[in-house]
Amino acid sequence: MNFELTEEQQMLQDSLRRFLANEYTFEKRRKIIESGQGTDAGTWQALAEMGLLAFTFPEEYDGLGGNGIDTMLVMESFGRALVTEPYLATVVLAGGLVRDAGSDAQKQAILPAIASGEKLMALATYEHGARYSLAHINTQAKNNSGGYELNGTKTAVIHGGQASQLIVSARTSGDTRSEDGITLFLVDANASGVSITDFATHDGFRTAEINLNDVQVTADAVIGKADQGFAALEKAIDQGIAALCAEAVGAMDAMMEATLEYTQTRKQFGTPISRFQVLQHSMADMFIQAQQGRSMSILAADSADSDDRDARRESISQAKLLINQGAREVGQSGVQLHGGMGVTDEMWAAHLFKRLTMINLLFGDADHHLSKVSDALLTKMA
Amino acid sequence: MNFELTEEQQMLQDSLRRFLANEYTFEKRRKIIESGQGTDAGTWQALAEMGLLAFTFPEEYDGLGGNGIDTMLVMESFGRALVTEPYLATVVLAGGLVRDAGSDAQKQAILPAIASGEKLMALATYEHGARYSLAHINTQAKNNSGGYELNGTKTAVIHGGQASQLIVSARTSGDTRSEDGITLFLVDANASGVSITDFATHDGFRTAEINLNDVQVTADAVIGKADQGFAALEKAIDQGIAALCAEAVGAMDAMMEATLEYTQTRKQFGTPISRFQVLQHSMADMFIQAQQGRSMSILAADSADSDDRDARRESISQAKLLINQGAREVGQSGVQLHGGMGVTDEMWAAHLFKRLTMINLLFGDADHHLSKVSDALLTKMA
Amino acid sequence: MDLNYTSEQEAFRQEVRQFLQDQLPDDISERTQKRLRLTKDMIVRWQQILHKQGWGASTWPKEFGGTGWSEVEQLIFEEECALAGAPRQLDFGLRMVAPVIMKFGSQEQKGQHLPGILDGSVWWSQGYSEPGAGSDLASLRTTAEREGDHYIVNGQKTWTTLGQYGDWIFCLVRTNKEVKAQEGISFLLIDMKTPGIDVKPIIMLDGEHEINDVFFDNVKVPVENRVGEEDKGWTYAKYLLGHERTGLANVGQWKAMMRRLKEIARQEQDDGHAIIENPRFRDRLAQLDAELRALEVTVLRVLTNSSGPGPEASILKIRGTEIGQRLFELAMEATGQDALAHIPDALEPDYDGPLAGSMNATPAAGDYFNMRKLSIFGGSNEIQRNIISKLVLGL
Amino acid sequence: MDLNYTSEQEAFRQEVRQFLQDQLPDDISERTQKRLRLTKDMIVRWQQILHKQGWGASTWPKEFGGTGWSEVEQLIFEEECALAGAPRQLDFGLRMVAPVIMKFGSQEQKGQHLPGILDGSVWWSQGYSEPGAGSDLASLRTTAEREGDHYIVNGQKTWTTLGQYGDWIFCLVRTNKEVKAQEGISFLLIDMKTPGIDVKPIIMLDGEHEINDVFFDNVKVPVENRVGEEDKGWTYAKYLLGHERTGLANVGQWKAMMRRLKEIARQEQDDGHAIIENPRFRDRLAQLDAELRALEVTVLRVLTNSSGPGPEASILKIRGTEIGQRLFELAMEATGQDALAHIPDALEPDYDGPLAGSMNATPAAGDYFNMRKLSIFGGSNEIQRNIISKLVLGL
Repeated sequence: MNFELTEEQQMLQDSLRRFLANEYTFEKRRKIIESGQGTDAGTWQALAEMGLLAFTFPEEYDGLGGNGIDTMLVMESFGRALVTEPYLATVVLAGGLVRDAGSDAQKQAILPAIASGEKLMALATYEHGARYSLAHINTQAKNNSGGYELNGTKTAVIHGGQASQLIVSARTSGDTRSEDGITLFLVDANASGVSITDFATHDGFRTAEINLNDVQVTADAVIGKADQGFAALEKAIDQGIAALCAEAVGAMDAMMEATLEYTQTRKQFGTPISRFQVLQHSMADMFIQAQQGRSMSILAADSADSDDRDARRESISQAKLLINQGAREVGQSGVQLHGGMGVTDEMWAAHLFKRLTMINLLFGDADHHLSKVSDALLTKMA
Repeated sequence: MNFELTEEQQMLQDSLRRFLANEYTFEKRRKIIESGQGTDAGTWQALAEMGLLAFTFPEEYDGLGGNGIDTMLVMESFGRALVTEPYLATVVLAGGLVRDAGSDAQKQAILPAIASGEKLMALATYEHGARYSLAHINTQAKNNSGGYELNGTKTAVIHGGQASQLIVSARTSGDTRSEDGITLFLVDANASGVSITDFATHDGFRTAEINLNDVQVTADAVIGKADQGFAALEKAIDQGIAALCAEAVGAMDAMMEATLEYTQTRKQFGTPISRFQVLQHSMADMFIQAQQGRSMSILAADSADSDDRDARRESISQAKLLINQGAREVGQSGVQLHGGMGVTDEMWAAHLFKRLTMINLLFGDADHHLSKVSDALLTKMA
Repeated sequence: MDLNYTSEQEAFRQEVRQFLQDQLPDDISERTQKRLRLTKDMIVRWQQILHKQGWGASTWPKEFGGTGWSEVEQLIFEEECALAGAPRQLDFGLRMVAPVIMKFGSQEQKGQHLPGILDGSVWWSQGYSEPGAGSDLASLRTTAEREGDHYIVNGQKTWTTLGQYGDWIFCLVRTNKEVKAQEGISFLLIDMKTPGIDVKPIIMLDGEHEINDVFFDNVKVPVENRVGEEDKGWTYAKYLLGHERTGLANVGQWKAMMRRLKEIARQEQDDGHAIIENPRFRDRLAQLDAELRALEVTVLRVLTNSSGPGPEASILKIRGTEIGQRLFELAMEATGQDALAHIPDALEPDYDGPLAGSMNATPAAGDYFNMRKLSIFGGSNEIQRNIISKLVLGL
Repeated sequence: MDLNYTSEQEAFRQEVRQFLQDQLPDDISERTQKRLRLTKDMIVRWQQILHKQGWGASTWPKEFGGTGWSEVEQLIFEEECALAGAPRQLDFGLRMVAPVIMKFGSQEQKGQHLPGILDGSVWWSQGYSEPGAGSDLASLRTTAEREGDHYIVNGQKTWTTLGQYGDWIFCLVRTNKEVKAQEGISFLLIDMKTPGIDVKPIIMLDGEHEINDVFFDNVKVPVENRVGEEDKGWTYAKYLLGHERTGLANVGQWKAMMRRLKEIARQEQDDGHAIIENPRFRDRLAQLDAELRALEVTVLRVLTNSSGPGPEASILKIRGTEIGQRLFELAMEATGQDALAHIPDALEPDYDGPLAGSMNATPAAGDYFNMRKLSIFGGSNEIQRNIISKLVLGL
């Protein structure tokens, strides 16, 4: 039982925060977003050079053997600075999935390339009509002589438009909602039959809609075993959720700081508005939420690597539930306490609020995760 | 569209409130409750003399032809003064049911006797295991040569121990949860085979557990038609809910007043605690809840007499839902704002809080009524 | 006590409904209901249709070309308009400056300004707020110094909604610095084409341009453009603020949005079923539905209460904005991850590019973001609670 | 960062669990878990069993007969005790006055008082609060005037929990009126059998007698019963208040109650099904379960944080009391209308009269009522939010 960071972790966090404070300013970020590229080569390369893209990969693949706590530290710092780089998509989701479920050859081909910053990837799994259900997969993969032929449409593919390679979940057997029969494939983004529509998101990220029309892949494009991809998919999404939780905690902290500063500066009726008791208690509640969120983010990070599915799922969904609720309260209160300024594009608080809102929608909203823990309660008791 | 009271209604309300303020004091009420009788003959007779027990009965049965709005006025005043007399049980539930569904002979025998204050009645319908489900009835009524023989156990019979006659719901056909097959019977409280266990409630009312063991009733004890009692039962409970809503509104108003007075009197750190902005906003929220409750209570009272089942049920459940939520917030905040004193038996606020809590449990808690309106939404949309 | 509409009121509702069915253009109605952008032309077109019917100003007395309707009739009209998908009329002219001109303006001001408001040809902006003032309106610093027949106006107004389209702006300006903050203020009508006025967009958090900063640099305003007496502008502004008893509740708009939300909940899918079938989502909807019903009854209670407007407007403002914000939050939640994509072009007419998910998702997050303003603008909900505790509860 | 207990800690947990299984009497455990009344004898009996084991004071250092356990071990011990249904030990002696005596008391005071606390033979009450003072402790008016070798104490204390059983009471009294409010206060230990002390019950809203008023009328207290220096009592009281970093969170108790609540939810019926099958009720439970988990992790974060106790105790107090109150609220809701009946006798041992519904309902509403005190006593949650905004956020 120990909640302290190691010396290495502390150093990592310090240097990352210093880098972001100096190099990833509000104006710089705005320019990156307005460029429409969806990623900034300079920033990405700097992250690679800091070793961040390799941190959680095994040492034999140019990694540093880090764990969920390391991802947490990175994502928390990203959340504070609202970094829009494809770290979640490339490193956490795709990289993590290959690390945990890929063959040696796949790891060899992919992990060092991610680590060096050359390769961007994305996980294409959600589908229309599924909402947050991971097993709801209609994309078909037909076994043929050359391997598999993929047909279907994927949505909400974070940074899908920037990836050179995708991981695509598809159905090799079973009905639409069945956990059995799902297979994971590596698909080149420029393969014939892949069409990608790239969208900006409200919070400066990118998302894509991906159409697969008779896309041919070879048998060695399969990650893990055919029909049995669900476990790896679910674990990757759980790691993604843990990462989002950490990002939200960083953004909540930043919202706290922005709000404390604003309310102590801004005067109304001749006094700083931070003197009003109602606003003080509102900030105290924000602080409590942020602290509770931090506890759950640590729990999620600690559980994310686990193969004990029930325990991992419980921690992850409990964390996302409470952090979503906290992010909503902190986000809304932060904007409210900024008054009219809070709803303008000029204010940092507005951007934090938008990201916190989008995090809540990603990979399951509060109700979704409440239903997960609630229904698990029933099973556990039976 | 008119929300004003008639002159008669205004007079009724004024005289009732005057009577309660003078004659139904905190100390008087405490003595009545401690007597363990569950009703106070003097108070009840005074209510009868004011015409309150007859107000909502037709004129041909010694009534005054009043409606749900009149019941609302009475119950709201009762709520303000926390009157523990068996008005809900006798007049609203049993009297209302006989008025709406009884035969002429039944009305003749019962309504004038209630009106004059001679007769107390109770509705015995809820059963163990049913929770708030009205159709969940296991008490059996077997048709025999003498009429019917009743067997079963009833619970949460408000003022059941004080009633001389009961209305008992029992199953004459159908399965436990079926709305069809429920029949309503008049049963004398001292009939052979009826055993009644009388309990005090936390808020100074009485409730009873009633066991029916081979209780024989004649065929003319049936109210309405055999097997078809559910509609009348449901309507009676809906009228009871509307009455409880009004009572809660009265108690919320009283809690508001008690809290305003206490916080303006009580000093801490050298100033009346009503000067603290956080407490001011808490009271503003209480006020908003009380006002919202008042709106819903009026809606419930206006709907309670209606035979348009879907519309009535929607209004009644929406009202109970919001009023329960409001009563919870107003009750908890009222106690909280009274500080340590709020959790002692000495304070009016504590008694208001307890009654508000018990009202929330009666005839369906917030979740129960939320499920009713929520599921109706689905049906309406289909 | 009688909660039913009278038969006259029901007949009136039918008449309005029939009119809307016949006269409200489909393109306008569809875009309004789906919460896509309307062009300026669409809004003017609709105002002109209303004006032709004699219904251009539902809240005005007949003598100025209004309908002379009762408050209940106004409510019915607004509700039917909202449910039919009619665009919101332009409040700044019709409901904010016009009542002040009608009550305190000169005969010339009435003749000059009311017709253009009525037919939608002249758009008004509001010049009340200033940077850093927020809910503390009386602290304003924009000055108007008398120079012969003119005032010379200098300063800055902000949060000027639709200022980019404004033909005229009504402003509170300081004409006297010697007296208490609220006493030296005058109410001016200013032609926005006057030299020295500069309008600069403020981009909102949803990326949209609906509000502006307006700068005044030695702007010459004829003295006859002052409404009422010099230094008494605060009284007129307060009259205007207190004029609306129930408008802040926005019941008609929210009922329309509730209907839209139920439609979205039937269309959006959750693991292959309509999300309305998900009991958790449905419960949130049912809860809000009940709250909206309570708001509606409260509005009717206030409207049919014989006493005049009072501080109950604060309750309606608080509950109205909370319910409105929640409606848009649920609409966003219903569309799930589809709401991530930001495709502003898709809000424009004739867009035929790609969408991320259904059309329901297109305005969802932007609307949610935008509606955070509801609890801030027009006296924040914290200020409203201060008002309740002081003016209603006497604390 | 490592969130697992060490193997030593796990072994310790096993040892505690085994001890409880062997030594905790069934009658006590069952009544505690079902939240029925315990007799004074049961509480003393349990304290003596613990004392015999050497575990009478889990928070004390070894030199005074305590266990010398680390904070994490204390937490494990409390949690296992709560889950096993052990009664709460008597905080006023063990955790409130004893730390002050150990830190500031004389050798004689230590020798006189600590053993009786340890073996449960002497019960202590707290004499801090006074009528009308509430969270403003320093405004106290009970006086102690020096007269030779004695203080003469006059005044009134209130909210004295278990005062009816108290053998001794520790009091804050005013010994100097000339200095600032917090500076003229002394800390006295008073034998409750001293003439002039009168204990009067305060009945709580649940009808129970657990707190009291204590009146002091010319009560003679030997000067050697003063702890530490005269006029420095406020310092000692603050030490005591700040001594507990995580106890206010009550995690062990709430985990036990959560387990009980789940049991109740499996037993209580809803239209013929266990209420746990009702998704709405289950969601409330699941929500609270998650919040309790967050509280637990927060407690562990604070405990293993190397810096000393700080204002984070306020967060734990707020969340701990909110979660506790909600637990009892849900337990009451689960029993529905059965919770109406008030049968105080049924809380006593050997009751075999009628019940309204199951035994789950018997303490349900009373507990819910009683627990409202949690957010009021010991510095109300409003005061805790003041502390956070001032001491943590620097506002």
